[in-house]
Amino acid sequence: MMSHAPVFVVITPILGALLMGLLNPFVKKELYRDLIALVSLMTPLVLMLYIYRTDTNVVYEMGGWPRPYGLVLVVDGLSALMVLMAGIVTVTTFLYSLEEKRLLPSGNRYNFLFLFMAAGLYGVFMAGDIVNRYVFFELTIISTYVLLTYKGTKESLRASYNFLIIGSTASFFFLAGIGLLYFNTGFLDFGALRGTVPYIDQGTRNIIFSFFIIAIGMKMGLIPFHTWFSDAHVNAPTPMTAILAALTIKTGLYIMIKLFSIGFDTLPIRWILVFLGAITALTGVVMTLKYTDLKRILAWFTMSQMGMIVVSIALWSPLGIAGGVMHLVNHSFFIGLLFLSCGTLAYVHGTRDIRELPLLRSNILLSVGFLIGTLAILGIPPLNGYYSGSMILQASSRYPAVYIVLILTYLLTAVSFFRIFALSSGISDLSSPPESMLIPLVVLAGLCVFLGALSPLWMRNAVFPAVRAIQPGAVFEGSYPYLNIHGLVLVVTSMSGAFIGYFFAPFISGLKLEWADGLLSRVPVTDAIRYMIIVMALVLVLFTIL
Amino acid sequence: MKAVHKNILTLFLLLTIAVILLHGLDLEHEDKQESPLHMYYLETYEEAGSINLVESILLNYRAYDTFGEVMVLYVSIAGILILSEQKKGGEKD
Amino acid sequence: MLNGLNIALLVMLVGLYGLTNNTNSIKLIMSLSVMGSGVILLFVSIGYIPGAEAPLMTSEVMTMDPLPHSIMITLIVINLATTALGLAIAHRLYKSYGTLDVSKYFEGDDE
Amino acid sequence: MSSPIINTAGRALTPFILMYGAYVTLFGVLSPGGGFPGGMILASGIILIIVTHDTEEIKALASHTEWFDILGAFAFLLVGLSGIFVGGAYLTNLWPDNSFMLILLDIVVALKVFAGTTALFIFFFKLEVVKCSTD
Repeated sequence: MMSHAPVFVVITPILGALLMGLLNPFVKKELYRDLIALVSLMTPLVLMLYIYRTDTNVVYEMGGWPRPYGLVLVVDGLSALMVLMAGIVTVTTFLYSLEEKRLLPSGNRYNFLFLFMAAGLYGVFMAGDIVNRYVFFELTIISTYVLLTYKGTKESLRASYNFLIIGSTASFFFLAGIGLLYFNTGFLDFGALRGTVPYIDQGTRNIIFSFFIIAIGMKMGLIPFHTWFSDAHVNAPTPMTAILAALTIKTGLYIMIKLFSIGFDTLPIRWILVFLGAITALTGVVMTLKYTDLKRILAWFTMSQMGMIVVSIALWSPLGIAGGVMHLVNHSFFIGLLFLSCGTLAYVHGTRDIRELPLLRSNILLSVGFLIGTLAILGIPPLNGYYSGSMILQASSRYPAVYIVLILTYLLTAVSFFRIFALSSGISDLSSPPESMLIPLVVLAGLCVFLGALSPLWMRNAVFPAVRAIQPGAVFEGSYPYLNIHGLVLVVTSMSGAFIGYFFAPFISGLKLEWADGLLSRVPVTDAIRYMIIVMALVLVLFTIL
Repeated sequence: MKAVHKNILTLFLLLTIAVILLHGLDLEHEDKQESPLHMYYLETYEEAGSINLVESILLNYRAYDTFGEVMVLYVSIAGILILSEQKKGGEKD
Repeated sequence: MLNGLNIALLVMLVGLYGLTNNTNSIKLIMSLSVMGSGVILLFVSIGYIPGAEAPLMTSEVMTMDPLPHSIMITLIVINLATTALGLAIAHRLYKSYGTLDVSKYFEGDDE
Repeated sequence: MSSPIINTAGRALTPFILMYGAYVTLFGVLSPGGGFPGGMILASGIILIIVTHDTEEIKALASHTEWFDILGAFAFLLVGLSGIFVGGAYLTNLWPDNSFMLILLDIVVALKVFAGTTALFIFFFKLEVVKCSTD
């Protein structure tokens, strides 16, 4: 029976959700529904831990049809890591939402959609077929559209509508790319595509990728496709924000890694992604200086960090991939922690405006949690952001322009975070939020510290298998030391940024950045589609010239 | 930028894309790669249980896809019903 | 040159033009459907093999490639789901904002 | 909409539409058709009745259709799981006769699509008509 574990990872949440739906007319108590949801979110985590302990390379054939002809579930180093990450984040955010969903105008059937979204994420991470991945991504994203509207405000409806239009357009581009891929290779399975895509001639391959670039760029929130991003994050309920930032946008990154690994890793393509990623990293962090709404600031930070991860992976050296994958996992934990503590702060103090939030004079667990998240994002040594950040810096050190952009990003991140601390004021309130909100914070903060301290260990045992699943012949020269020159650069940069941010906060807080209005934020959906067209045209012209 | 100018720009860009796509891809039915999957489905259709190949792919070889699709349809319908049930009180906020 | 594959790409671009040129939220969803039709036409044309017959194993004649066709059934259903959800959200939006014009949704709301 | 002609035509046509839907569903294995088109045709029969007899009793069906919807999705999952119990993988044929599972899944999918589409239609049918200016 345990050989069927991979399929149960995907279907247990669906089974739980459907049971909940069937029992809905008969069971009136919310407690049972919460219990069903919790059990069916825990099960995939436990099953995946079991699979990971016994065998790290499982291919589960659906219906018994062999691999390129039928559909398979693949558990390799990378997908196992992603599923574990998704399991931890979904369980913790669900615990958090037990309290939060009572505040929503209509909290019923929240669990139900949440479970479908989790199942979709597992399906995306484990699918071995490109169309199957699309289908499960739609499952995730459609439940997200509905969950976004749960606050019932008109802004949340607007965010959901914009996300729907942009997301569907990107999905159509993705499908058209799949069609052209099938036209040219005759396969849809990733294993078979890996052998056939490199034989497509270069021009055709570039044009096919120009379709994919829009789809994955939209899913990751890269700069010209980011218009849904901050609006959706701000207007969603807090647990949904955490899931969006920690997991849903990672599916785009995961698809990008998969596309690179099957043979779209040629130079002009990768340089375009490095370029977009670098722009996103810098612009995202500059935009944080404009706002005073903590959730919106964190949303733009998420984008900036995603840009860094994209840069690191698109450099496509083993160290870059390892750093990117590791930062991806770390980022899920610390951004989840930051969003959840932001939500708890708003729950306790009733506002998200940093000028009225007593950030460091709140409940002790809450303040420490927020501080740990901050220090992790800045890459301060015992925390998890340090090690992966220094790996990203070393991987990019061969390209000075990229290196400078990343250093600037770290500097401005520190400036922006310490600006928040400097500006925060308000009446200190030590009242404790409910325990179901604090437990997730403690778990995620603990993971940040624990994974940070044990970085070399889990890099060797979890990240290297993931990199080998992407690049089968990847070789690392020795092991990467915990204390090194790039780590020192990172810490010094963050420290000086923190200094600048804390003492020059009054000057920075006057930043209006009016050029960004209507260009980067508050973009109507038609202009968002126009950006897609512009990027596609530019990319195609570039490919034609080269 | 005026709306008219934006539209002219968009139209121009779309024409560029169209020219590059049609010229660069140069799709013809004859260029299609012979798919091993197609041959496999032709040979094993008796195992899959239907003389209608689309049916046997939909519900046998790729039944997991259909499973996901049924769930997508269900979630969207449930979502629409949830949207219609939501209290109107939250709309002011 | 003038075959289903190329026309499908053009239909997709027509849908894109509709998505940028309209500001009515219902018309945007209709443009989305046009774009979806382009994708469907693309896949169905990919499955087409000149001189072949429909994929029913009743005779020994060569059949069309059935895989893109069955993928399209999946896509049509997902498309239906998304369109319906989009229309429901557009209806709620209209009731909240009192207008269908998407460019007006950002007015009077400072972030 | 209630004129005797429309009512009579709706009543007369619906049984045939439903029968055709059932035929398309059950013979999907042997001819073009299957669960999705079959379910859609079945739903169109019910929709015809709803449109022609615009009564409250029929609109009250909406809550039931949603329940059928879940039932369809759940049945698909169970058919998939039954593959594991007969010793194969998820979604393996559970009967030596190959087309058994196809027909079973066809019926399940038809039920699902029928209930889902009807629920969708009733939702949009119940919306009040609002006059809105075009842009």
